[in-house]
Amino acid sequence: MEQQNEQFEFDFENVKPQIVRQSRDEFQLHMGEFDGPLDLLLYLIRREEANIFDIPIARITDEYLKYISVLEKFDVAVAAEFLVMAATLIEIKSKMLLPAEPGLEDEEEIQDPRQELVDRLLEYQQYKNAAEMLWSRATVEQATFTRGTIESDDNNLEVSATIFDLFEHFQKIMERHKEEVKLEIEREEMTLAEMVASIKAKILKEKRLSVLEIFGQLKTRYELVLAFISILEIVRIESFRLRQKNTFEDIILETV
Amino acid sequence: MASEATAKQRRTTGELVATVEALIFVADEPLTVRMMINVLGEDKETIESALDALQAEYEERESGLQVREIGGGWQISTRTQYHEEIREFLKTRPSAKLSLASLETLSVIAYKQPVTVPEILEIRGVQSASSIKTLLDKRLIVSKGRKETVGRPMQYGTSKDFLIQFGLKDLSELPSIEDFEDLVQ
Amino acid sequence: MASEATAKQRRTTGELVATVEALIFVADEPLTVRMMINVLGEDKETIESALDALQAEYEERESGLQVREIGGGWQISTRTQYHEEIREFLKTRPSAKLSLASLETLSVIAYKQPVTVPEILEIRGVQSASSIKTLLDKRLIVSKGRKETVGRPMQYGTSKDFLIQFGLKDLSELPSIEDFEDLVQ
Repeated sequence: MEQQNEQFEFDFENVKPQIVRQSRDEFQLHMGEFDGPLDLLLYLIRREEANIFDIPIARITDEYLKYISVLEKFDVAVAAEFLVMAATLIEIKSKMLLPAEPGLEDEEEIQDPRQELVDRLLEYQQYKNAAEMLWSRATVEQATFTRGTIESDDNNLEVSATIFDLFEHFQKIMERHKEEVKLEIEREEMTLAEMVASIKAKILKEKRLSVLEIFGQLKTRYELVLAFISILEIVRIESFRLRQKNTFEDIILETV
Repeated sequence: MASEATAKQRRTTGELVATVEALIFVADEPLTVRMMINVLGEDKETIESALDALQAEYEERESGLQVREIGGGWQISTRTQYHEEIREFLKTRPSAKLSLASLETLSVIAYKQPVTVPEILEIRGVQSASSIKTLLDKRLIVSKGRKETVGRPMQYGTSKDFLIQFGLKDLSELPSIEDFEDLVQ
Repeated sequence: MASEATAKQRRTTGELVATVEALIFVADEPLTVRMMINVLGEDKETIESALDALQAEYEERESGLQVREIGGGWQISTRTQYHEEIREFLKTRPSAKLSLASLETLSVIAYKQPVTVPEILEIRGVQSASSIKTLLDKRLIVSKGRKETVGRPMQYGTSKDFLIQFGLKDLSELPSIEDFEDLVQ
């Protein structure tokens, strides 16, 4: 797997951890390709070239905690799973430091405190490898194609779709539609020059124009602002003037 | 161009015949020689002799399928002598899935009915003529008279078969946004 | 029954092979042996030997197509070696791949099914909710009812689409999980 190759080049000291929001309640930690604490442990064991059946627990625990501290350095809330694993590692480490209980030795073999962790790692490793197998199978499958549509495909009167398929699609269309409408408005936005030209064209035809009427025909705030500037511009450089008979009355734009 | 990309790796005659076969197989419509030339970067004569070889191969082994030229292109189809069994099978096969386009068109019609083709176009943002034809063929929609507006376009709505197939008592049973949210929970 | 209607006209072996080929071709999903038995009124052994003969025929003539068993049925599809030309023609790219997390979750579900979310968490060591949603959306997994245990958690298993997308005849074709026991190193 391509991604897995990258994992071996993972730069432990310099990588920036990322917390990715997966859903409302789920945040996922991505550091390189580590999807979880087991993944990280496997990486550390491999990197240390350690034997999984005889994990140098002190060294691996130190490395693991160093990793967690990198996360904290970046002020990232470390996912609970990683903290649980840290606690487990520390517990195993301390158990291994204790001398074996006398008396137990003869009766039964002492259980290696690492055993449970090793079992979990081995099991996880199996599924990880199985995932790789699925990936390569999917890659092969993506290179095969089935036939194109033929006439008989369409004359089956029965269809398999539920009412919720229908509803889901309708919603998607409506969302898509909303975006398109926004885009259209943007496309139709006028430039100042266009607005000036349009008002001038009107006034040359009609001789006098009600400013209220001009504003009344416009829809967006942007257009209103544009029209306002345009009118000022027209009065400034062309031979037009604005006239208002009484306060609060309509303003008329007319030729001089 | 595609031709240059793929032409450099020279094919044996057998490989070319096989590639032509695969292309005709995946195409939705009869595949033109022109298209094969473009994709494969081989010349017309080479393609045509590959087609002849392919067609002969299907004849010789008395396949249930045939390679034939139709409507200016090449197509693989079943041989007429097996049509009885095929019809028998088509009757019993599980229901066909609606294409995404048809499903979308149907959802617009269901929720916006009565609705005209230009209105569907506006909502979906794409032409829906072939979907409408499919839906009419499957009797999921019916025409609901003409709209009294410019051009008097035909209006469509869902049919009784639509209700039956989607398990609805009547149109008021179409789910609303609230129903959908409940389901997702 | 269909069987009686068509069984009376006895077919030669060649005709049966051809009929089976035509049926597989028109079916829009992998065609089950069960369905062929129903439509053709032949017995299981006869159908199966016809399928073997058909498959061998495609092998021998080095067709661009192959006849294969997938997802519990039989299908005709293109051979992988022609995928470049086909992609060029269909203008498709390989579709988006599943993330590593989703693939891991899928492999746990495939091997442990039916399996609950807490069980997946235990094996993977991380929450898998978003992967499960992705896999459900892609219809690679389906829910398999609730487990009769504390909290009655939902159980998941793989779907028929899973078999098809990963090119498996059935679940027994999955290599055994012990085969993946390679040691870290």
